[in-house]
Amino acid sequence: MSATGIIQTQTLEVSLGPQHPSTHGVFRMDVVLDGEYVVKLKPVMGYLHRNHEQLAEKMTWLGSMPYTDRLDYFCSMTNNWAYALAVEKMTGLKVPERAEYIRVIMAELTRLLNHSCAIGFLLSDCGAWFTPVLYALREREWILDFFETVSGARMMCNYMRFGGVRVDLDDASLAMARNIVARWPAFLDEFEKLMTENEVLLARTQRVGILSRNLAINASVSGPVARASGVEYDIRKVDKYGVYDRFDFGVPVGEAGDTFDRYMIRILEMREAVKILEQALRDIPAGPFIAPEAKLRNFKVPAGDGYGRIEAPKGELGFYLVSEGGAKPYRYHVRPPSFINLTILEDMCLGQKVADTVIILGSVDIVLGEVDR
Amino acid sequence: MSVPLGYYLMLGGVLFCIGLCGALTRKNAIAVLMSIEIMFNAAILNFVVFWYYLHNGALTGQMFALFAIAVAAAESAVGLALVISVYRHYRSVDVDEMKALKG
Amino acid sequence: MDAIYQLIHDYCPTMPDWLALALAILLPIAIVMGVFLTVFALLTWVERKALGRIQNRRGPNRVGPVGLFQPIADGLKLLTKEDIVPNAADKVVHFLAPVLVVVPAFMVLAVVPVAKGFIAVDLNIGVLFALAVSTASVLALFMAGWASHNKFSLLGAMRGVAQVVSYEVPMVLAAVVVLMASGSLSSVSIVEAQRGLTGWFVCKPWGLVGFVIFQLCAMAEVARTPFDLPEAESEIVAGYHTEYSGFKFALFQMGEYVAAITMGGITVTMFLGGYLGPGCDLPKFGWLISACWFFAKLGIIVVINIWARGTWPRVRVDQLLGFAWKLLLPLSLVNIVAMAVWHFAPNKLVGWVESAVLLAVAIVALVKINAGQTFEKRSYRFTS
Amino acid sequence: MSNLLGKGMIDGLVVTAKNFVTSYFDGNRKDRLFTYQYPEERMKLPENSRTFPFLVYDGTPDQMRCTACKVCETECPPQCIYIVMERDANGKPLLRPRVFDIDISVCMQCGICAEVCPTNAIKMDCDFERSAHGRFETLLSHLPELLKSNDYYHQIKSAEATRVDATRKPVKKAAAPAPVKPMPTPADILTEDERSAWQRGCQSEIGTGPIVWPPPVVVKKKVAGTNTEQNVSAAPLPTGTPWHDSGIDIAARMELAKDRSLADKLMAAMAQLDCQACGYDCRGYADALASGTNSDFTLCTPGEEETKNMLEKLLKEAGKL
Amino acid sequence: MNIVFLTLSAIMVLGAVLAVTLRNLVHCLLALVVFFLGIAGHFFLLKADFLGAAQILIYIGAVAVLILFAIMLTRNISGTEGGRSSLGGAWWLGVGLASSLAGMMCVFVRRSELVTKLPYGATEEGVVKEIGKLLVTDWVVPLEIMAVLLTAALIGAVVIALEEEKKR
Repeated sequence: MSATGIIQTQTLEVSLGPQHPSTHGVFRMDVVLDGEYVVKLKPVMGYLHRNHEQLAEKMTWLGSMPYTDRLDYFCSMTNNWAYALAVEKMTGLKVPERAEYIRVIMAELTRLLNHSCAIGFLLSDCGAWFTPVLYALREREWILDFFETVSGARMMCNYMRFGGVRVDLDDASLAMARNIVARWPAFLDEFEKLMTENEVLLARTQRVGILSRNLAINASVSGPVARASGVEYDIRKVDKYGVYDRFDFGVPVGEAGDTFDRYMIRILEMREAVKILEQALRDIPAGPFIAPEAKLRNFKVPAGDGYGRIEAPKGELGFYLVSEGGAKPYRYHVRPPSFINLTILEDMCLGQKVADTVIILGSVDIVLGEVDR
Repeated sequence: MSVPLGYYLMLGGVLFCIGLCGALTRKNAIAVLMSIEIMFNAAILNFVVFWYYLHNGALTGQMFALFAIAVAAAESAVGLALVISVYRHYRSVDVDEMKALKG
Repeated sequence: MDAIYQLIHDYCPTMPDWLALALAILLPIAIVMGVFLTVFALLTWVERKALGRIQNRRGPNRVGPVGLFQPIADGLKLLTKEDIVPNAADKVVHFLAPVLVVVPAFMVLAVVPVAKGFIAVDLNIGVLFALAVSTASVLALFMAGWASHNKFSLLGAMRGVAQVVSYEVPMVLAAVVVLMASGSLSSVSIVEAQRGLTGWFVCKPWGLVGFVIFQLCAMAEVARTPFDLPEAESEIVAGYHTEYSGFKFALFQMGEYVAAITMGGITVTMFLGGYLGPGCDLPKFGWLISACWFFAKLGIIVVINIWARGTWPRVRVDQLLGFAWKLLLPLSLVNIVAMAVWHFAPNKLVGWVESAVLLAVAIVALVKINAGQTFEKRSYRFTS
Repeated sequence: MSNLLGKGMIDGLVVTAKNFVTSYFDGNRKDRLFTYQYPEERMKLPENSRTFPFLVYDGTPDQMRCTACKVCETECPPQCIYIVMERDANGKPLLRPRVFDIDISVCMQCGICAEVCPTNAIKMDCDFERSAHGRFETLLSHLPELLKSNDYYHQIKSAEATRVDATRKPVKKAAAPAPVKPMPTPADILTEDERSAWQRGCQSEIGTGPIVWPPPVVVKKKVAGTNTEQNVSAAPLPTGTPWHDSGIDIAARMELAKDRSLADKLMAAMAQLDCQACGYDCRGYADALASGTNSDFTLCTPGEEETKNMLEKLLKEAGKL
Repeated sequence: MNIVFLTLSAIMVLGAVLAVTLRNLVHCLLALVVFFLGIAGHFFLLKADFLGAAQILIYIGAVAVLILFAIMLTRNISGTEGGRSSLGGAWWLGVGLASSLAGMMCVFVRRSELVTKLPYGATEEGVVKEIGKLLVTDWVVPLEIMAVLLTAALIGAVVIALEEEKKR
């Protein structure tokens, strides 16, 4: 009760706590509510901290490759690639053509998988009873089976090595990949028909959680969240790493920067990813799948530091590595997109309702493995 | 329906008195309002009883009870609004404390 | 009830009077409870199977032939689960809330005519009684939320009460139209008034609009998607029944599902011509056919509920309330006027056209007025 | 909000209805209802799929490929492998593990051990039903449980197994020791020349079959019909690297290389496994040590203490250290 | 029907007493709801169906929730700050007065000749249609006045409760 004695609706201090059905993992938001409106929101992280970067300093360069799968456990292939890219940049290893194409195929399949599930979870936060998620999971099963056929594990692939990939793509798995890519446009049309024009969804997501363009740039937000606010920044186009410059694909950019834009940007990015995959699967060359001079054991990286980054489905995923020339890295740091995209969560949620904070968190699409490392 | 009229009247009377007792003894304004509600209902019960036993030709008894219910509901709404504004002023609904006849 | 009382007297005159009366009261109650509890169990099974099939999975198929014993398994599980009561909770109120949720749901069943001549209590204020009792569930919602002494359930309770109260008004007004048409409150006479080929009220323009409004309000009353705000999992955990477990939680579920069935029953009685259908007047098995008609129509309503639950996302609180007060309420008022126009029109056709036009104009006008938040079609540019 | 009952929502209903109805017609196609009813209907795992590692043996469990070179133990990221080499009574390493534990509650199934193993001894299994009641003792799988035959390996991963068999060069290993009883050392039963003949004799058997210990004593053979004895003459001393056989113990190897160059002596001290734990093969490492390009003499992990001390002694004698 | 009458009124009286004496206001309210149900039961007994339904609709549906909101907003549920008794200053005066009044009432009722009056002639069906007609024919003036009263009460309640909301 404030001093003036008028009815001061007590602000309600609620913690959308670590154990909450829609925080995509162990993540807590301390929300101060005035009725239904959010007055203050403090994200609390660290529940899933596994000391990844300190561990890497005790292991050989190859030893921490399987641990990169556990960073963003939705997209293990792109994590591997980012780490391999960083090390290759420092050692100057030349990656053969076929390996580059395989890497692009794996990365784009991961992008499809991640975006479809991200939208699915966003919609189940909106209340659609898991129907969109399960449509997305049905397609994801096929991609995971492909990953298992190739790399041996569905989600923890540990597939890429410094200088290439661990196992080659034989014809059977290539055919399987082509079949997956062929199914995908039909799934996207069905998904859009189910959800995109749904008025309830439009009412729930349009003009909710608006992220302005310069706030996105200042907070170094990257990935679909930034592109939805009008920041045309896609590392595949900027760095042209791998063989991305050989494929023609567009990068969708939105203007309003609200939750609906983030939802649409992910759908359009999936359509672009399908285009890239078709081109990559069409003209994948023969040849070695790993650099012949790549040593497996006793692999030493010349002294110095390096920063390799790729356009992971969630944003710019970078690895900053410092080596003393030994078999173990001196310093190993990951630049996770989810963590940095989370910093602006409060600015998007102020003034919105409780129901909206959950959707905004869903639209930012974070994975706690990457946030807490 | 072999219940004589007297039973109903006594029932109404007892209920009215319980309501009165509550209104007089309770400290909390809302409890007082609740007791007044009880008194209202006791009266409305009598309306219907008299209609049923004495004049159940015309429906005037029921109509009157209907209007009485409506008035009672309106009254409780205004009463509670008053209690809330008083609460905001005194920060308590203790009947005894509301002594100062401030404007 | 009186019919059964006579029935008992004819068959066994030797039975003492008070026993016969008691039997006459208890028998219909037993039948209604029995029938509708099995329908409830069946409904949970149908819902899980249908949602499963919508989502490309099979739904329960482990317990019993096609998963048919799943409701029994759920019941047993919930029975054996430990019943945790938070120590800060207000014990008495915490215990009473689930009871108060289930009671109105079953009481409304008393006035739903299941088949020709099969109605538990033929009150001559049938529908009014049903609507009055269904408002009592508001109290139960609040008690549950308030007694669990936890922020989430309090939020859920506040939302639930706001939603139920604000959707009651359009619902009652939508029912008024039917009462005007059938001239009496008793549900049996409402059903009888819908005889004839296009006799069902839903076939009339104002009947259709009334049906849509009533169905939406019934979904909101029972908190089913897209209005399942009170126990919106994603936002406030499980709303007012967060702190309930074991059999109390089962009671809540039962209350919710049975309320969905009874609301469906009332919608069928009022708009889809209860047990009417070709063949329901046959002397021999007329009542059986009419029962089938009733449950068939009830099935349609329930399927629509499940279908909507599997597809649509949830509406936000302010949109939910805005939708009720700014759109449904005026529309139901106009609906009453349309009914009057239809009633006093010189002949059927003119009445039909007039009310249809009036309603169409009203809907378009209301939609325009409320189109506060227009959805712009977003276009996206592609950088090369 | 206002036109809530617009087209979008009806489309949504149509999609779910279509899914609902078609799920009854083509329900058994796996791309529609994709759940496998697990216990009854098992999913055929693709060949490459990997779960926990297992040790491969050819023929009988005794001839396991693992030479306890500990490379997988050092390379394993979560360090869940524990190996103790088996030694005979007088401490000679038998290049086979006495203890080989894998803690599958720690193992994260990354497959690096199978990748780095020089002797293709450890491969990734695809049996995932390994749940156990205890958390500690039952999830620690010991040597006997880990051993699986090569044809089991062919059965689960035929393509990979055949590829491995084609590239694998057989590695000589001491056979399983007979029940332990005091064994005569060569010194006390053979005269000087008999011992050299023995060494030449067993060298001639290199590569033909398992070496039997104690070695057969070379005896003078009676030529049929005459009473003269004839020494079984052994093949001339190969000039190459007679000691390059991990079955011979270090003393014997040093013996063989005693009048050779420093590099040869250093090589004789190695564990003769070419396991590349040191980053080279035995020849390369010895040359590197001899030429001074690599001064770290502790890289020969399979050799363990004895190789390290010997290398240190040799380098000290040669003044390199 | 005696048993039904006796049980119903026993429940009702119990509800009323509890509503008055309980300390926790929410429990008070529950007792009040039981009391309202009792009243509705009696209306049904006296063949005033429409009134019974109206009673349930208005009192249990609306007034009870209203009181609950009021309790919630004034935040002191237990009704007694710091455990002091929930009874006002001169509580014994109130009780004495009420009980003497009740006693006198019972005596007068017993003495008057109405006590043995028995109901005659059950009323015909279709009460509801009858009420409807009456409302718009004979009782149309009270109906309009009631409408005005209710709107006034509505606006008044809103104005009073939120009076200072705007100033904030």
